[in-house]
Amino acid sequence: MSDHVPLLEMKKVAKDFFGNQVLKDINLKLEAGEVLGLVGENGAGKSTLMKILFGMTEINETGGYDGEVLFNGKVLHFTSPFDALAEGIGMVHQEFSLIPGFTATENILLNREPQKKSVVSEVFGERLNTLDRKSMKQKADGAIDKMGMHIDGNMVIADMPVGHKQFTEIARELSKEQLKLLILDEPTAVLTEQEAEVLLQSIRGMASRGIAVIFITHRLHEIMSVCDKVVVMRDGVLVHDVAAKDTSIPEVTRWMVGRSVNIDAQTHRKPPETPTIMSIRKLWVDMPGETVRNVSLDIREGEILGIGGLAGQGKLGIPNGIMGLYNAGGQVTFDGKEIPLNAPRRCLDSQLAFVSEDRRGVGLLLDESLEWNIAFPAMQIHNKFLKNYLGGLIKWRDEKAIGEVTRKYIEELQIKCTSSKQKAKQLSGGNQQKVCLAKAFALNPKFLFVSEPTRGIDVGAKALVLEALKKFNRENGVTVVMISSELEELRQICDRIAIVSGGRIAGILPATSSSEDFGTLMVSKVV
Amino acid sequence: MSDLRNAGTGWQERLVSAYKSFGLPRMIIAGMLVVLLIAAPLVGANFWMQITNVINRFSWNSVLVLAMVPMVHSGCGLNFGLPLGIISGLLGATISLEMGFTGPMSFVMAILIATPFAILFGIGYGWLLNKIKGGEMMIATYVGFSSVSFMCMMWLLLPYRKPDMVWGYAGTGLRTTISLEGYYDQILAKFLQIRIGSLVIPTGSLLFFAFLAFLMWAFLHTKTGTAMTAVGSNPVFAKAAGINVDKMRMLSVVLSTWLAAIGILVYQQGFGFIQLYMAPFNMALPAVSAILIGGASVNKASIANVIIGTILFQGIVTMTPTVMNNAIHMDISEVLRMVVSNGMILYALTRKTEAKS
Amino acid sequence: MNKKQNNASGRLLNFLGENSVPIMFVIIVAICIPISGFSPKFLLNEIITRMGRNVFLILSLLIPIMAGMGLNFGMTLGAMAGEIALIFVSDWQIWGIPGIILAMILSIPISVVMGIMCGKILNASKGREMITSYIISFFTNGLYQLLVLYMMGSIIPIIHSSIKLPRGYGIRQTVGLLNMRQSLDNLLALRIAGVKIPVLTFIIIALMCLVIVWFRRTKLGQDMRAVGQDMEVARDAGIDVERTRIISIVISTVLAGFGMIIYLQNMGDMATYSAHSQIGMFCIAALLVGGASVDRASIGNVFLGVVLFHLMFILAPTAGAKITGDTMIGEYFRVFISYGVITVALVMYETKKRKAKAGMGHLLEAAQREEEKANA
Amino acid sequence: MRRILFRAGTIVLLIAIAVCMMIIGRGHTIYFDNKTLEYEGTKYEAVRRINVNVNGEQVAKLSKKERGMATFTGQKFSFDIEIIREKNGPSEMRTFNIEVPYTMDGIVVNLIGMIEGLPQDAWLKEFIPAPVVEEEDEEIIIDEFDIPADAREPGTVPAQEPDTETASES
Repeated sequence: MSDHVPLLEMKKVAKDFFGNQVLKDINLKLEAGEVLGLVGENGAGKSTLMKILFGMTEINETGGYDGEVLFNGKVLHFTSPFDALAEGIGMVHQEFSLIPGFTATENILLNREPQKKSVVSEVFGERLNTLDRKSMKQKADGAIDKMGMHIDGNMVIADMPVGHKQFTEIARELSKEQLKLLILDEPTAVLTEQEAEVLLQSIRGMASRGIAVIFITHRLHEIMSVCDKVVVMRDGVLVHDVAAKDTSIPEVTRWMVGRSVNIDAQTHRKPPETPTIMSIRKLWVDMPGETVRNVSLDIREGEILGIGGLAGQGKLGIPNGIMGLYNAGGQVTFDGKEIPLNAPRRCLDSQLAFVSEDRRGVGLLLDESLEWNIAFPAMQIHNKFLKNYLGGLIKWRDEKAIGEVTRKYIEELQIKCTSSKQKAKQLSGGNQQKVCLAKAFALNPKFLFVSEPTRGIDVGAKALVLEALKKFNRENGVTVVMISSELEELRQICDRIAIVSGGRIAGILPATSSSEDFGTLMVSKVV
Repeated sequence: MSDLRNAGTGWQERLVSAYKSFGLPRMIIAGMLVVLLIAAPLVGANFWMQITNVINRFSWNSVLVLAMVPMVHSGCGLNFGLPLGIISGLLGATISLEMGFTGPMSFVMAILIATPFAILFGIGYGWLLNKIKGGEMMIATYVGFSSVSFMCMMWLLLPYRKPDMVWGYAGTGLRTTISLEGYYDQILAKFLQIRIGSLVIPTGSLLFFAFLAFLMWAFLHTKTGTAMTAVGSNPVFAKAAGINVDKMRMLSVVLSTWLAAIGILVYQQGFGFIQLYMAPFNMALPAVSAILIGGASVNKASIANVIIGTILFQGIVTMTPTVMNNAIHMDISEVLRMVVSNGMILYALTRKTEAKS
Repeated sequence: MNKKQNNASGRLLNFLGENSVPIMFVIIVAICIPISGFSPKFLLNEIITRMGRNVFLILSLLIPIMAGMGLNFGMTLGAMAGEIALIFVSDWQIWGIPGIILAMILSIPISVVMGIMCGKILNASKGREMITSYIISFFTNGLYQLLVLYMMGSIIPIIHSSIKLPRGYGIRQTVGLLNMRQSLDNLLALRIAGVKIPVLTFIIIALMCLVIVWFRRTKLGQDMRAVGQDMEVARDAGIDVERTRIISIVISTVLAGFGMIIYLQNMGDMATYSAHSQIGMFCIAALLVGGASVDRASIGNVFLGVVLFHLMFILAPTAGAKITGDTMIGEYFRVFISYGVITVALVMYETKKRKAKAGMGHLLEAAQREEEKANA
Repeated sequence: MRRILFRAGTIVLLIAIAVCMMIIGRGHTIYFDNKTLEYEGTKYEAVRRINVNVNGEQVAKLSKKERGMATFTGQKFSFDIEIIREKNGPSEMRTFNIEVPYTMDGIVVNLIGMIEGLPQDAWLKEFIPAPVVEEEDEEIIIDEFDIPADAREPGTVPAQEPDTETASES
């Protein structure tokens, strides 16, 4: 046993991004021909672990990792994914990496095309070799056969259904002869049920050919049906590593979300039994990657409602759709009046406010001062911080009032900055988030959507942001809907939590419900 | 990381960052102008005459450069479609003359008549630019070109009849250049003109520019102006804050077009002639490079950029021929101007700007 | 979607929509031919001459389009390289076909250097290649004039005073190429019913077309197509995106240099300071008239474009004069059309790009309605 | 290594072609004189008429004191002349081969000297064009945009497209 070398072995792997520990003490073994199911919530560290294994450049750029990764008994030092590919590690990413105007064959063999030499290439280099279309077709067909799912090699990617694109990606990895380990990152997310079944079969096929597979998915039943062992990660730690046959879906779910911290019932008030302030009916939102399908939801006045769920399931689409940032349809009534969709101004006029998850893209004017950032929406919507001349004909910016309100919020939210005139892009993530909150608070809204308020900020700032939200809700009676991928965070401050799965509301539970209940809902309708 | 940066923004760092934002090419150009100024008396050119020339050229061109500001602010990029505004100005000028106005009145009427054209063209142009967000600059260039060549036909076909404007032999079709003597030649420049020796200051023109620049500055301080800047800085932010992005962009395009129309009229009163047909072609690039030389980028521009840029650019353009000719008897000024102005635009285009969609 | 495509009228509409520019030109030309009163023989002669003259230049635009860099307004750089080479050749008094071949060889290093410069700048301004390449052409024009107007004859030896300015340095406004005028076109030329066919030029063009077809099948051509469609994916697959883009510009510049030499040998003399300034615009307009777009162009587009665009060019002044009584109207009209067609093509390209980005909200809505029906 | 060799080969080949072209493409103008010639004290009279043929094509018919012209490329030039000494008299055919120095753009040959078989320096001279007195520098317009006022196709000077012009006038 001692001289047996596993295909892949990780020893005490750890990784931090600028002091933010995202992986701790990961130990893992994988044999050739084994299928490993990797599960965990978003942010549990799965993707970072895979990035380390695949040699993604961002790992190196952020200071590398600790511990050792051994492949075939050799310690790995990848500087780029190409090194990983050369060693025989392949990865199918969640986002397609395909050339839309190329056929499946061309994509499968992208930059690895069989070539024929010619006189010209002797002079100008190998890149003037002509492509050997015939053997390209053979190779591609071979890879497609290996996969077990038939796709048309001559079909252009742009004309393919999504599932076939996914299979093209897989075939590309399989066409690499040296392939020993294949990482599949949520490959079934875009597949129909039948296609997913085919994929599972082909995973079994690969395993029987001696290829090890790491299979990342949220669909636990898939894990159970295809994997030899299940590895569960949570908060950057590998919590369980068991054989698939020795466990069950409920147990895995519990491991995934279950934290020992039990929510203290005392800190939680009783959910207010107030009348509905906003009712959403049959909402659909076309937000790429966060599609919302047929959501109906009632929000009570003065409560803090949490919306949770796994990434890509559509929880972010709900506020973005209602606030008019993405194309949406359906019915939203607020305070007895219907709110037109796709019209941000009308929402803001009805005293709704939104703190976007995309701080840099949507939330801030990075090149402008904090004053502008905080005062801008209030100025535009409520004509605040303006001096009127000529009977309101000229609305002059009141720099003094803007400065005052900015300093007020800087103090209140403890925004670290040199002055209220500092540019927003110079602040750290946490402080930028506070500026976004201040911007929303300055609008004096009746109703506030906060989307991923703690994403990418440090622990201290996190607590402050959550506290500020809670205070805003309690003191001003503002209804708050908070969307977050971190269940614990939702459970801390929310009254009720709605879980979105597959673009739909899977269920609404009081914040005091158990982690397993939430976990079950999260994976219930995953698409 | 950024906290660190926040903590220590000493004056040295500010100096360095000021230098960095100023950029090497601008340093070179400013340096060149200083050298020219020093060299001018040495090679026997009249220093004050040179200064007069520079001020004069500044007064002709500054409004055209100012016309760049609104579109840069709203994120439409550099207005390569300036000729469209110039055409509105030309229409105003020729119609005012055709209607028989003379003296100062002809200038006022030219502005008044040019305005509706500028607004109309601006709306059309703005509508088009809203349909093709992201590709503004290239399309603006070609909208400018197409409109100029279209107007070439119109100058021939429109029923102008005034004898001093049309071709003598045919009796129809406007001349390529129309003298403004007796109309608004030097109308602003002569107003409150100051003469000290060989230094002549066209006070009226400068005041007129100052007035427009003030209006621009004031506009940018109003609610609408603020919204326009926000649209340029981050259109998604503006949308989320309830701003009608398309409307703001449209407004900026109309403003830009109108300023271009006024700009060409101011240019004409200094130059003394109306230039028609292919002349507007030459107008966009110098204005674009002037504002860039002044420190603007593809998405940021201020009044100060306009003033500094116009002085630097026109300084180089007016001083190099005399200085070069006197010094080395080889007039490479035209070539130098092409290299400098286009090089500046290239420099600005290759700067990375925040990716926005 | 499928239903719509199978629908015959839908397909027709699609066809009309995609080829609206060439169809418009066919109509313009069809109206102008009877008005102008030109004989078919004259028109045929003109078209064949202009084809021989222009096609090679336009072919040089195809490769950057393939690499996703849009219309290469920087082809002017190649034209300048060709002109510099021709100035030397005509100063050295190398005549005829040897002169043309020598000029082509001389233009290669100049084109390559300029192409690398242009490619590097374009790599620094991804996403706005066209406006940048457009400005590069102006910028390089300044450098060209510095070289030709000031350095030639003073620093770079120029022997013959016939091409030198009287002041002793700088090249004259026009350089006569009488000794190589149409020597390419006249060799093997055929006359069929009074129509002169420059067979050799056409053979060269045909060879070039074959080279382009072959090039598409090479690894480099494949890489260029990949880079053109998605730079990120290409980079992930290990293709050196920057280098590939530079190569595409270099090839285009070299070909444009050859094209310019072919063009000028046909013209028989060279306007030193203006021959190149408009050539990019006319070539691009012709290509677009042939039905190409910013991201897609074929050899067929080139030929169709040359025929239609130049027919319009020949016909417009006369037809304009017949209609309005003023020759200048037609002259301006064809300039307007050239700019107009580029504007229209750019607008169509940008709107298409935006449309492609726009989501599929209606599909979601439809799916939801289906679902409700199923539930009801 | 192999590739470097091939590349070097290609460059050498291109240079070789270029050099070749420079030699075979070098253009010269040759002027034929039928003029009386004095050489070392002897006077050689011009003849009544000389016809000059190059490659079987007549390029000049020279009476006394006349000068004809032909152009050719390369360094070797051969031509035939037909000498007619008297009206309606018999004609005499001669073929000449001359070599022209590379550096000379144009040469003048005195046919009489050649016919008489004099040494080369007697009948071959470099042609030096009379310096043309030119008016002041021509204006070089290097405007940035350079749209010609009449907006023709670049470089298309009207004179070169007579057909278009005449047609448009008719």
